[in-house]
Amino acid sequence: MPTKVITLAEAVRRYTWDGMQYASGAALPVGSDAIAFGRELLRQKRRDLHAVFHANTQQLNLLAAAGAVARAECGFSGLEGFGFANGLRRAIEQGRLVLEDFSNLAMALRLLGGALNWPFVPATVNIGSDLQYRRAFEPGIHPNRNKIPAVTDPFSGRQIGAFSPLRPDLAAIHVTLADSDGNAIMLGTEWSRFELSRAAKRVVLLADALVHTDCMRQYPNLVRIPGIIVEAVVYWPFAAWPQASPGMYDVDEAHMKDMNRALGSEEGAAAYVRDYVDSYADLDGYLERIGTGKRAELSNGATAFLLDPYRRWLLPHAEAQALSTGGDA
Amino acid sequence: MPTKVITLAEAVRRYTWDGMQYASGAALPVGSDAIAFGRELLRQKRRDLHAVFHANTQQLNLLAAAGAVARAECGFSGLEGFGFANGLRRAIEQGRLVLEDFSNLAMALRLLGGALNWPFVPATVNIGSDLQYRRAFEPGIHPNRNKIPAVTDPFSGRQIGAFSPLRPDLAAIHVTLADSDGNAIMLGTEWSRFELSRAAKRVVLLADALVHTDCMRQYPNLVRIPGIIVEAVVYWPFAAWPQASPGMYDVDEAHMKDMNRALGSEEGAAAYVRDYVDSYADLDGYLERIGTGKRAELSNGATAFLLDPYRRWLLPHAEAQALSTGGDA
Amino acid sequence: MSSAYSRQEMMAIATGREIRDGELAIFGVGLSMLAGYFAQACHAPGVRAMTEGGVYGATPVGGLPWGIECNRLAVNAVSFTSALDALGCLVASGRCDVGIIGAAQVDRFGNVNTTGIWDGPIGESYRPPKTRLTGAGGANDIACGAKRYLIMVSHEPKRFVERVTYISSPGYLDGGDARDRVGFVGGGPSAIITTLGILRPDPQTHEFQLDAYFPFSGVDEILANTGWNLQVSAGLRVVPEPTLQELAALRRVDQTGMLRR
Amino acid sequence: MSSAYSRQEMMAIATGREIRDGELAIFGVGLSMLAGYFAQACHAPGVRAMTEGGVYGATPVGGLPWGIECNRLAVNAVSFTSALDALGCLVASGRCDVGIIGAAQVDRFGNVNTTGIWDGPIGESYRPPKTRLTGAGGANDIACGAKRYLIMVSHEPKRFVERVTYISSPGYLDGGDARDRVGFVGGGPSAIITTLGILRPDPQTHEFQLDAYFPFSGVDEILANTGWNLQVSAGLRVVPEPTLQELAALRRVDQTGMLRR
Repeated sequence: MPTKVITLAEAVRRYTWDGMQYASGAALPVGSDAIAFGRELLRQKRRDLHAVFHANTQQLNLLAAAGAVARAECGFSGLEGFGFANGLRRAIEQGRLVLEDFSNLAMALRLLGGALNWPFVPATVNIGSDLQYRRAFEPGIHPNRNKIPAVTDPFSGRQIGAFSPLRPDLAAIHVTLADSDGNAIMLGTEWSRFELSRAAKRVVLLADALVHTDCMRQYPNLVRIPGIIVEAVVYWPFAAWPQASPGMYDVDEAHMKDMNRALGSEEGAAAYVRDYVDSYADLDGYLERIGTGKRAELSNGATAFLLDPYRRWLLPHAEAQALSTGGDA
Repeated sequence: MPTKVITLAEAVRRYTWDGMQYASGAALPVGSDAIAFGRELLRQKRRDLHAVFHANTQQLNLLAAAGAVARAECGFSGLEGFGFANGLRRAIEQGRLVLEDFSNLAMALRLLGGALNWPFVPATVNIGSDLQYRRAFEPGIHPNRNKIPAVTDPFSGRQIGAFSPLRPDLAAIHVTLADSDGNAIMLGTEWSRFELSRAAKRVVLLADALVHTDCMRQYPNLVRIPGIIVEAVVYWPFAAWPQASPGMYDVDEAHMKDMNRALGSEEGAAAYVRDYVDSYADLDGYLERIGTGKRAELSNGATAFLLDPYRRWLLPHAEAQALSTGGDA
Repeated sequence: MSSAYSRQEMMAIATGREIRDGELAIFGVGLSMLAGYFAQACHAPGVRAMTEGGVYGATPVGGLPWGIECNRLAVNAVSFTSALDALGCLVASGRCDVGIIGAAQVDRFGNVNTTGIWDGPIGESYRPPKTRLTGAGGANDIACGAKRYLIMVSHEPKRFVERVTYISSPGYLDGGDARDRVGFVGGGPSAIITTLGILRPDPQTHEFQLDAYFPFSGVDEILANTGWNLQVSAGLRVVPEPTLQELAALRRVDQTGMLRR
Repeated sequence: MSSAYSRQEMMAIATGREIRDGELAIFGVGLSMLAGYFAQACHAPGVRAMTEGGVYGATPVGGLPWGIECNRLAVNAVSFTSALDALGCLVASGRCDVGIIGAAQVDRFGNVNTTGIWDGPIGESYRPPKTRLTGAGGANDIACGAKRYLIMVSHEPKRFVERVTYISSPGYLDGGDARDRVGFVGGGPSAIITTLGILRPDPQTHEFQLDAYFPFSGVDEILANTGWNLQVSAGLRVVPEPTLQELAALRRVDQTGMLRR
């Protein structure tokens, strides 16, 4: 079977374009976000993106700060314990980015609706609040009846709401482990990665590590994203950094704070892009940028035991890198 | 924390009653069916049950053959490679049991709708066929418009169908491994056990083996049924027998065939109940009934490797039995 | 030239030939699974096979699985999910390229009955069938959602009827644009493959016509075994008999010889 | 008698006291999680705690988690599922007994704004806020679905407003039976716990009234810090100050001292 492993640069070249509906983000702002894909989007100067993020992450914060996102939809737009997302809020407040608000459940349900190809999804949340009545993508109408329109339950006759399903052009999804055919294991909450992987027209995985397929045959119940729905796999250790990947590495608290501070201003954002987006030539350069000591420290966290059952199947770094096709790193 | 482990007899005494809506069955007719619970329902003479089974199993086949089920809803009513379900079909053909037909996806969606407490579930399958137009529970109306009524998509204006959600009084669910707090791991397809565990008003687990909670903390992503939604755990090795439990035991082909043949007649069903339902006094008696040699043979199947990662946490038989509270076995 | 083969084997091979490499395909238990895994073993190694239990990447081991969750499939799967995933996200969504279903009765518009056999029409008031069958299972979901699907059925007059008593899985309903009017995402049945030949729908009327017969059968035998006035396609052809390679592949899959009984 | 404690600690303890043993409870990040896990550590060991990521059975280790999926929670969870499960099957379904949410603004009917701060009313045409906040997150789902929920908020005039500019999470909307008319399965906010006291809704009008003040605050201070004409309950009481046991439990949970800053 041919390998689906390609380089990050090739994945962005092949599967993204200006103006596309791009879905990513993952298990909340501090974990399992495929932000490395977002960095590469900036390196390749993609712009005018319509971002679909279940919740904001440092990726959306960065893409918004760098001016690559025109429209976004998400449920939560902060950074949890790290405060407000300065890059995203700056873009919204300046009117450079239009954010459509939903709740976190609404986003999961809209992805489920896309996965099932339903025309609409029953809504018993978000109704009766300004999430229903205010529509940033159609600001002139108030109260808006098109964002979450009413639908009548044919059994009781009473009205509830209807969510529009999401079917993004591409989902870049962070996973802990993948094999070369795209079978993937996530450690930590799925958040909505299962639904997203079925809703998106195309799926690219960013895996912290590659494993032999024997690992998947030993743990088929953990393989919540099967290779048959995956377009490509990118091997990219610390793909979620500075965010966490349970079992793999902890959140880089200092970088989270520094990054968010930087993204709060135009100059800071430019400096961040210069230093942490455009500054490396390839994967090894990226890993050097994080730093050997920092990587060792982050990998030594209290959740490291979660990875233990799978360590015997991990492909060594050189072997995993050699699987990549598609030219440069 | 107090243990949730109780005896099978106590679980049936505590959580079941005549005429209740009882959900069980699991991963298709040949695997992971909590049939041991159904045997105990017969031992305690429960009757007039409204059975909700995603697909028929030997459990429904047995309950129907023994006259304990008045109404049933399911997607598939056969026994796959083992042919027609003789006990169920006999009860239907004789008019003793009214079966409402849906498809397999419809049953999963109806359970999802119950789990989410939606008033209805969008239906893009089952519509346009006699699954929609014929309603066994309301036979006088044709074409029936109440079983899967039309609902209008507020976005496009076109009509689809609406399924009624399911919220059974009790779900008896087969799992491979459980801890004493009801955290559970299923090996093999979930089929719809995830949705069922959230849709049912109460959940009782039948576990082939008990494990220490450390197993769950090592594999939290495998714990698809958390203890917080589980009422009770029953320790019952070979709980799905003669059906299979991936990793634990293979299907008992000879017994599957003999059982189904027996259930095809009144006398055969009575003999089966005498020999395999009323014949044992407790768990050890049940296991003896299967036979030591047969159990060893079935446990030695090609999927046994699936259990390997969890063996170190398995509680020995005597220890697991000792956890049960609630009087007799 | 090939060695002796059974009618069931010809049917399985003819069905398997309809499946193309790389397709996302769903197989049921029994004949359907044999045909599908034959295709994978023979000419479509990259077929992305699943069963409705959400079993992915598995190849049956030790004989034909007893069910879609049988340990013979669980033994080497790369992923187990759920019915909602397989039948919902991958099939009813319109994403699955091809499915294979069986039938107790099939009619001129490809509608399938697997629910029951009644003594005459059901009538206005629903009543239990004289002979209860297996119900719709996942076949209805495949029939509604798959881009196309194949119906495998033994060619007997009692099975090929003018109109099925009960539509368990929709084909083209009343023919013409009847199927479109319901709004299914799936395209409908592309072929009925029998123990005697292959029927395909007319693109406009959606009535099934005889498209091809097997080397051992013929038009007369097929017409005599069809309960409606079967039209014969202008392009009628004979299906090439199984090659030795095909038979070898099929028999590797059909290890327990189910198709040779 | 107890040792010195901060206003934030009193707020967290007062919130935690609202949670009963055995309840199914959902906690957000930050203050909400501290209050919830304090209850578990103190008087409600059997609380069935979850976060909206579908993280079950976890107790934070090494300090307050940075998020609901932080490794500080992942380290000892017994189950990880998904947002759809936690917020959908367990909260929006009406199954969850109690949730805790925060607020940037809250009004007399318990409606919460966490979306943005505008310079005046938004007007007929939607426009971005002057200060963008975190959005609704899972709070809207908790507000719609949980049997009851608690609002934790710092008691300042700018936060306690007559009417929130934007309803991110519905309280009792316009009061009276307005909430019932939407048909939410959840019962609405049962208390607003602040840095100065506790407000509870009138059973009929659903307007929040001052129910209790903290040992270090008083009615005057609370009225001065409330942006609407706050009514005082006939049964006004003073909240008992934290016991030494409560403070010890809270500080075990709040290992990194977030509430003491």
